[in-house]
Amino acid sequence: MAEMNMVQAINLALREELERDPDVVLLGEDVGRDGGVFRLTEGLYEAFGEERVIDTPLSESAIIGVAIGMAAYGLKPVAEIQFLGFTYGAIEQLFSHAARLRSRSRGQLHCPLVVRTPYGGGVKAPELHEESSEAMFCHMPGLKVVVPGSPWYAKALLQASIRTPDPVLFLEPTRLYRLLREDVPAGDLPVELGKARIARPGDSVTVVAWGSMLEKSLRAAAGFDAEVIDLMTLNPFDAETILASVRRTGRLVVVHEAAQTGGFGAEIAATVAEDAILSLKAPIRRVTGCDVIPPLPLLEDYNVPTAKQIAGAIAEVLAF
Amino acid sequence: MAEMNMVQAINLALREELERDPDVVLLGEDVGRDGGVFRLTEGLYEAFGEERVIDTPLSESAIIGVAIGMAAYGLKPVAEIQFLGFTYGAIEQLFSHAARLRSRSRGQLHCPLVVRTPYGGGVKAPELHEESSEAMFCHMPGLKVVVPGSPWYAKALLQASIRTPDPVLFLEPTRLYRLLREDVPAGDLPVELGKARIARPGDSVTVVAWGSMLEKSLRAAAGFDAEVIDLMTLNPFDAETILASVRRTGRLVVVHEAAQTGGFGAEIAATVAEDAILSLKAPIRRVTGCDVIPPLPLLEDYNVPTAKQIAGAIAEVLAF
Amino acid sequence: MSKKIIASFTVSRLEILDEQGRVDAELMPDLTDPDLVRLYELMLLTRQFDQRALHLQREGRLGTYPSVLGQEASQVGSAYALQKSDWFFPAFRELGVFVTLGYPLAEIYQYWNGDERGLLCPEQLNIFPICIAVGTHIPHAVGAAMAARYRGDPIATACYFGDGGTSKGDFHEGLNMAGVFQAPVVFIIQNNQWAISISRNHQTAAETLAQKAIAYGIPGIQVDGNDVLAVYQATREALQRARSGGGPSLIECDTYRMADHTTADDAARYRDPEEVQRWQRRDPLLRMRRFLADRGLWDDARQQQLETEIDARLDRAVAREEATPPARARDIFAYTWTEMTPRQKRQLQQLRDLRELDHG
Amino acid sequence: MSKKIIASFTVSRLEILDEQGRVDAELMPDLTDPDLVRLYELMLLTRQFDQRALHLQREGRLGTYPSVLGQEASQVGSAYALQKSDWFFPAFRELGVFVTLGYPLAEIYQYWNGDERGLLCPEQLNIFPICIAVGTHIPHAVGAAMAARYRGDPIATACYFGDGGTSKGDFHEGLNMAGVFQAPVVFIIQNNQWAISISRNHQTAAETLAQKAIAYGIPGIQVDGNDVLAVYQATREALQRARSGGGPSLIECDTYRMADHTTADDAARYRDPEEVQRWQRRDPLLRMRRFLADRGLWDDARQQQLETEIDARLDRAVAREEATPPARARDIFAYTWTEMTPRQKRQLQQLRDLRELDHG
Amino acid sequence: SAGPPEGPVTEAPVVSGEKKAVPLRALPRVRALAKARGVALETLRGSGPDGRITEEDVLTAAGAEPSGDAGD
Ligand SMILES: Cc1ncc(C[n+]2csc(CCOP(=O)(O)OP(=O)(O)O)c2C)c(N)n1
Ligand SMILES: Cc1ncc(C[n+]2csc(CCOP(=O)(O)OP(=O)(O)O)c2C)c(N)n1
Ligand SMILES: [Mg+2]
Ligand SMILES: [Mg+2]
Ligand SMILES: [Mg+2]
Repeated sequence: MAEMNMVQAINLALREELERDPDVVLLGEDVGRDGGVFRLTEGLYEAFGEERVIDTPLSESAIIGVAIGMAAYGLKPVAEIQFLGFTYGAIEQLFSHAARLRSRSRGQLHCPLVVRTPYGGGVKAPELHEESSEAMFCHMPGLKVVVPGSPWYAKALLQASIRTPDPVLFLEPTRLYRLLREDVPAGDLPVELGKARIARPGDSVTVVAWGSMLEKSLRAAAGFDAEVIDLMTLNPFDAETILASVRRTGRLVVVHEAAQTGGFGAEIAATVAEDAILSLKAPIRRVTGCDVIPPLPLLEDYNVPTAKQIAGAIAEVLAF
Repeated sequence: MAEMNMVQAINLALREELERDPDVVLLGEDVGRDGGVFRLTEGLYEAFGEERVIDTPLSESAIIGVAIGMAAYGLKPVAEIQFLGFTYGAIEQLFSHAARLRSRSRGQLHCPLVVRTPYGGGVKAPELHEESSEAMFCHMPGLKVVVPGSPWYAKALLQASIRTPDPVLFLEPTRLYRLLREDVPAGDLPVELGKARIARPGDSVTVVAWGSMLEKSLRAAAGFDAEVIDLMTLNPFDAETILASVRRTGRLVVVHEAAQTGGFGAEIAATVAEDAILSLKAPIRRVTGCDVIPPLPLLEDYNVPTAKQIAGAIAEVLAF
Repeated sequence: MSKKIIASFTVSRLEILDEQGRVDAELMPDLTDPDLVRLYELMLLTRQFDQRALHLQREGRLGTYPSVLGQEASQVGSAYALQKSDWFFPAFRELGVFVTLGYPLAEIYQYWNGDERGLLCPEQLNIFPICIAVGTHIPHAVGAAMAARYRGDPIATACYFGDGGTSKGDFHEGLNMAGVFQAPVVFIIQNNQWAISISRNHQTAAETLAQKAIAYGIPGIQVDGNDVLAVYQATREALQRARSGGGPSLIECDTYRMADHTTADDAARYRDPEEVQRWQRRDPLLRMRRFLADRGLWDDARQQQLETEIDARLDRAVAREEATPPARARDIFAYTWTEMTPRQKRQLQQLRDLRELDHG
Repeated sequence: MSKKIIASFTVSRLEILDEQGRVDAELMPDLTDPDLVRLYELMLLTRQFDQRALHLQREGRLGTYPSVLGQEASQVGSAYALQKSDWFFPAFRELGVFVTLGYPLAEIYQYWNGDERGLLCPEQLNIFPICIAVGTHIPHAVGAAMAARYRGDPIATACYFGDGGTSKGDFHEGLNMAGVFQAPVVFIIQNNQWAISISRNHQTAAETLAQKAIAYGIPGIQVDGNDVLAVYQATREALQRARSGGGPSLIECDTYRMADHTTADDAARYRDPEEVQRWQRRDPLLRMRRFLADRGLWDDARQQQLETEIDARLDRAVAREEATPPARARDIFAYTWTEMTPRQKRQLQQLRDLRELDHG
Repeated sequence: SAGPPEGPVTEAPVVSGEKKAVPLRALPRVRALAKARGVALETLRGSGPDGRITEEDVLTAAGAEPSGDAGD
């Protein structure tokens, strides 16, 4: 068992899947010879060759479109889009095809496609490199949206994503790529898509977070009797785990990096307001990014929730 | 003053704007010689010529992209996309450019662009002709999303949309195109983007709806002391009007045709759960489409809320 | 220090069978008499199906329907060159290909009647579901071709789309990928001169659609799309090249949409009836029938007999379609994800409670 | 009944100034001696700015930066052909164009330092903001060109993008629209042979990028992109054609990215250093300097003097950039919509309460 | 083991405290009202459906006349 950061954990997950299943292929811009702009696919081109680790021309829509064709034919393609902001050019392929192939063919065709892409801020890059628009993709039935919050879960969830017959948008929190290290063992890791986990148990308030905000939420929760739920799969999401927790704690704080309005925090708040309102001892609080275009590096941090902000919200609902 | 349906009201709005402002141009597939696949732009090509009513090749992304260039140059383009489902291919232009031009240029450039498109079911057409994914567009700061619920408001809101310096996605409920008739006067109609309206006052429950579900919500409300709010602008949306109403009525039902999970009803529910939860006398209820791909005509109706369903939810929260 | 030519390209057009039914013997494809008759029969079946569909639509027994009238040769000729193991990626106006490949006729009616069960492809056929978003299926055909090559399957994929489809970004991105990876795929443009009301000349300033292949470094050819023999021959060559490692090709079938865009359209609003009349003379069935008659392979009696047989077959297909029990509410949920979510189950329960007999 | 050629096309390449500094007198553009010197000065300014930027980045005084080393002629030569009223649509690696058009140098540093105020274009310039999503600005240049023509403004728009940019759907859709509407736009490909680690030959199977123009029925030409005179001449012709109603053109500047993709990249991982050396010999400044020296327009003393002047200018620009007061939190809200929403106001207030001195 | 770093905690831990054996059900406004009137909700028996504590329950316990909204 080796300590590794999320980049290494994802690389290991890809390597193991490539080894165990000849149907797995990777494709994307610079994933091959270069090893990926984040060095995430390093060594895989050398190990598995250009037929399985495919450097593509610059066309996000064709990367996903071609991968859909491969998936329909029976392969398990893992497509990399360099940043979530560049999937916007491929949304038609994701929404009109990947998500619908099974439905359209009445279950005959599947689309076991994974689209991996970093999301959120943290690398101080130009615009469209820090998008956190996961909610847009959670309104598309047929598509799964998976977001890991630590190296161990990155490996486990990516392997599960590659093995599910449904198409998965796999969002990797750029901010965490090299921030955390964890023991990540070789081999299969037990995790189930569609299930949230209690990342930290507690009794007085439920904090729901995912991906880039999980680590901050855990830090913020430290001073309180707060339960932190790592949502992991955003679509379809695990309402039951959240509801059960809120029914116990009576308080809900939802945290995301994305803009407040229309963010996925709204869905969680709405679900609780529909199905667990009789347990609520305080108003629901969302701690989110602002309703703005993610700013360039010099102002980027203004837009990203801090652990202090999250702790403030926790204290507020507890004091209510 | 003439009685007209929504198609005629929109046609009139376009005609008047073309007349009063030489910067207004229309573009899209079949908007010219053919008069639009819904006959919505009928007569405009003949009246204003091919320089102002522009038939384009089949490229949604270029229609919006070219319109952005026109808008940046100073025109006020109104682009038609034949169905909301085909805007998916143009989302990169909408999200990465139209919504950001002002921010990116630090206020120097504007993007006074309107993208008109029918949304929702009702014409029994093949797939992608009945999408109701408005929520995806409401998570994009910088973009306005406007949805009329009757002929009068279609004209008023379209004119306001053409005149605002911000880019607007203008969603026309296909279902209502020819369903309702209203007196729609010539000339400017008073309406403000970003403001909701009380379509029907009431004291016991607040029903929030828009576009394709407004008419059904009004029918459903008829038997109750229900206040119906026509949201009209979904992004940025008028939280204050909703909160004020819920503070009075103590009950909230939100209605939309879109899938439940991640729909815009979640944002409204979340807003109330944050800011007016102490006024709530019952859990919030969402009446929505199902978490499915909108089905083809034979099963389409299963997926669309009925007035009966809405009335059921109203009765339920009233009885709580 | 110069201005010099560094590359030159040409675009060819293939014609074999002319309007009078005469063929160019040198170019004549390697087809037996039964093959030639079969091509005609399939075109007639396509035409009669199409007419029946228009009929049913007018009677309210079918939804909006896109006629293929005039495009029978472009579709039957190209599809006839496909092998069973090849994969076919349709747009939405490829009735003639479905018919040629043996797709159940009842299911085709079913689909156009607004029932997705019509897209459930029989196991032994490799037919992708109809694609409504114009041009967006092009990369799928490229990906499937790449997957087939990766697996070592000696097949090709055939991707159909219209003149309008060539304007979408997916056309460009897909063909470029195919060129770079030398994928075994054949792109078949059904250039029927119209994309709803947009004429070919308003769709692109390129003189031909075939020349768009030059942008991707792949072979492109124009064929007389109303000449079933030329279409067959060009497709066969391209498929063989693809299957034998020669990479992708683009074929422009120069044909015509004789009918309205769909039953919801009125082409009289935007196109000159004289243009339609001109193309009437180039009818793809007529010239093939003349050719067969000259060869002694066809006569009026056989024509009448076949028409009657087809009619009976269509009667049976329509009857089968109309006897299909209605789909269940559950079907709108069942194929979304591999498993139904708890929320979907609740939604289905609500439908059952509230709506069992209420579609309003 | 035939297989016949129905269209033929050629692609030409323009070269005027060779590596030794010799010119083809017949092709020599109509430029005065001061123009010729100015072209060289602008290339030198571009190069020195670029080197300073790399320096600042290494010192942590600038963010990730994309060098234009090697592309000076492709950028300065083409930009020099623009008139003040023409509109320029950049990708993100067009420093030489910004410099040539007189964009404030401090603002260019500011942008690459992660401060969007660097995109605030001076009133008298028609420069669109930098486009990060590769190729997606192409339709904007087409739309602006159409708008200009609609208004009767006798201008053209110039749209720059890389070899990688030609693969995006927007390239296709934009050029096709431009062809159909004969928009006054010139598309200028900075073919620097690489898109991060993807070489030109892996980007497309087309032998040249210029031939992609054929797909849209518009003129296309390849120029030696390290030859500032050829680039100028080709661009000038294309702009004049556009301004006088002759429609759009595509220009492929055949050049080379001498540096890493950006300061975050390490090109040694994927490309052969010998290739870089080969292009070193084709340096665009060197040949122009030789040419000017032969004409008696340049010597070492002038070179040294200019280098010193530019250095001083860059010092001032960097100092000005670094003296700029930091942007305020309010700035992230102020330009989203025309008016701040109530929710944004609340968010700003929360930032002020919680975060005034807390960026963590 | 292949378990996650802090053990595979994928389900809500079993809650031990008896105080939560019968979860208290009341709208936030009812809870707020109880707090304002100094009523300990734990002492009440809900008269609403499924034992839900209603506004009336609180007001009765507080010995007051039913009045207007708790508001927020
Ligand atoms: C992406 C997209 N945009 C618009 C439409 C609406 N539409 C349906 S068919 C059609 C024209 C298609 O023309 P062409 O590709 O030539 O095919 P044809 O109809 O002639 O067979 C249009 C615009 C669509 N289905 N998909
Ligand atoms: C749509 C999109 N996809 C991916 C990227 C990441 N990326 C930035 S530059 C680049 C390569 C661009 O190559 P080219 O167009 O040749 O321009 P060059 O960098 O050579 O100037 C890539 C892939 C991006 N910015 N936009
Ligand atoms: Mg067509
Ligand atoms: Mg596209
Ligand atoms: Mg390049």
